[in-house]
Amino acid sequence: MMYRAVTFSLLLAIWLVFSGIYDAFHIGLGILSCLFVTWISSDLLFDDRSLGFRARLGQAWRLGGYLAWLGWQLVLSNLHLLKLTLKPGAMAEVEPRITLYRTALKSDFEKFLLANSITLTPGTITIKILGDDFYIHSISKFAADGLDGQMERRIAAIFAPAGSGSPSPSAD
Amino acid sequence: MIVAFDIIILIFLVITAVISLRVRDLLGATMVLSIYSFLMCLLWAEMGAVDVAFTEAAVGAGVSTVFLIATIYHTRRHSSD
Amino acid sequence: MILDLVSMLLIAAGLLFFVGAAVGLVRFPDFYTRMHAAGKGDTLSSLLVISGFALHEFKDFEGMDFILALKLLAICVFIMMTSPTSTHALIDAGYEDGIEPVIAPDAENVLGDPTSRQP
Amino acid sequence: MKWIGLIAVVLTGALLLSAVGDFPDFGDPKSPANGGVGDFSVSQYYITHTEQDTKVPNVVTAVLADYRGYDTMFETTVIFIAGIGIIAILRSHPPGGRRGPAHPIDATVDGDHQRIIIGITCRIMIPIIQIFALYVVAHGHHSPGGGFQGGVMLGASFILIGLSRDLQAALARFSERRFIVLACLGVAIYAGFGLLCLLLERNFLDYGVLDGFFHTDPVMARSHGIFAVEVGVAFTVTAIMFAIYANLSSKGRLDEGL
Repeated sequence: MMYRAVTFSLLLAIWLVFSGIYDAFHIGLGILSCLFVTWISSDLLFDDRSLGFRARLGQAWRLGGYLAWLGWQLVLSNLHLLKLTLKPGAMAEVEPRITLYRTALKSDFEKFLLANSITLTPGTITIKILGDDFYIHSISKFAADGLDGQMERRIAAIFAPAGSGSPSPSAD
Repeated sequence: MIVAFDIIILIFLVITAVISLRVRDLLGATMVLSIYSFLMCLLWAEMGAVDVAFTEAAVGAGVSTVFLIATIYHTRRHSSD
Repeated sequence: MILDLVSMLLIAAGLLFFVGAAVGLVRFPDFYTRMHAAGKGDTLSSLLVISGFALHEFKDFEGMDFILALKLLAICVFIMMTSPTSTHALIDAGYEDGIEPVIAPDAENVLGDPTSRQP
Repeated sequence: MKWIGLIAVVLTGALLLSAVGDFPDFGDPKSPANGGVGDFSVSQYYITHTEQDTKVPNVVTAVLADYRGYDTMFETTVIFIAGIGIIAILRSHPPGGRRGPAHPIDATVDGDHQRIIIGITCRIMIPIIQIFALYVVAHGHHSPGGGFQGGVMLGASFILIGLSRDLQAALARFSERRFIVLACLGVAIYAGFGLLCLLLERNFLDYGVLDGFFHTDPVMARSHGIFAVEVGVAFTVTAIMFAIYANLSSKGRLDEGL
């Protein structure tokens, strides 16, 4: 029930941002639409529902910080790519390879975040995930060396429960 | 309304139309057709017909591509001519 | 005035990254490396151009300007989410289709031959 | 045979190209569409009178659903008939048993990446796509959009469920019974509002007479009438888009999809 309410309010916030017309008629339509979408697909937005609201809020806050860091990594990624493409002679640095990266992250959402972050950061794209193994295509040796555990530690820190020390496997 | 922009889009429209007719691989032809739809959407948006452009983006470039791929998936992928 | 300048700078930087992506798409040796150019060049340059637009519209600090900026921010978030996914989907589809990757001489392909399918 | 086709294409193309020369210039104020024949012009009337006639800022929506409402009603009907035709041609039951079980993605062959990366992205995007589609339907008065575009996007969100998981997951939300009922309901809403006007002794689809029904003045009643009709269009288009996908992707068996 709590998750339904959270879904509803998130959708209503999106509606209010999109709408821009704040009279009773349109906001009423918005509430109706949000109720409809909550009814038809509320199970899609959040998968795991064991966590409380307060823990979720903390996760969302840390996720925002992580996204800011990721944005900076994205800039670095593109600078690296720009150097490879436009600098004369830099084509020799293009040494594509496929590497294996083993993760300790457990839940699907953490793996999803890690895979997409790898795809966004310098010169690496996730090709496949088989269990805990990520198969990653890197464009150069520099890019492949960038895959140390730093990103994984940051993601694990997002979903670590505040009280206990052990990383939570059930976060989503 | 920028004439140079119009002309570029129209040239690409003709190119994509011819390619989508000539390609033997029907999946490739579908993708080129979706590019054609998207260019059409750009042209309409640029001429000021935003409603029509919106429809073209949703129907032409989005859903009809899915329908064509679903059809090709259950039939042959290569055309005979 | 300053906002205009910053927005112009952002859009110019975005276009520069677009150029990098386009050149990389032509110059890189195989399908997989080209996906690097296409997938990443697109993301950051779209983000930069869109944030440039947002700043450009953000002239006289009215309520509607905030709404417009929020809408553009929403587009940025959607691009951040969907772009890596589509890059991954394309590169995985290419691998499943059996496209041979170019591998540097000092490295080995841990995933194995794409035509044999099973690593 | 190919040569006959080529001759036909070249002849038609030459005719069309020769007709292009007779077109008025782009934006010509004296062309029949803009200046009208004599001193009466339809487009001038639409541009100057839409706001006071219907209180709808978007002229395109007013023309589509009010001034030319008859045309749009049959467009909706054409979509409805197309969908029903596809269902009638393709729909079949598998021999022995109504419906096979859903096939889960084989993780040992394909890996977990489809479930994790594509599945989670689609899961997060689908409610947002749905709310955006409903926004497009509801704001057809003020911004580009309306029943057709919003309906297509709402249908596409269900198609996305069918693509990212399997068809059964989509059918669990939007079953066959539901989409056929919804498609009929959409056309019925459109035609029903037209008939309601007819019952109140005015012309078909003349929404101004519905002021008592909506509890507003006749001008706002036209605005609300346009909205109601757009909702009907959205229902039909949503249902038909998903119906076409479901039947095409499973050869009409509605079992596993692509």
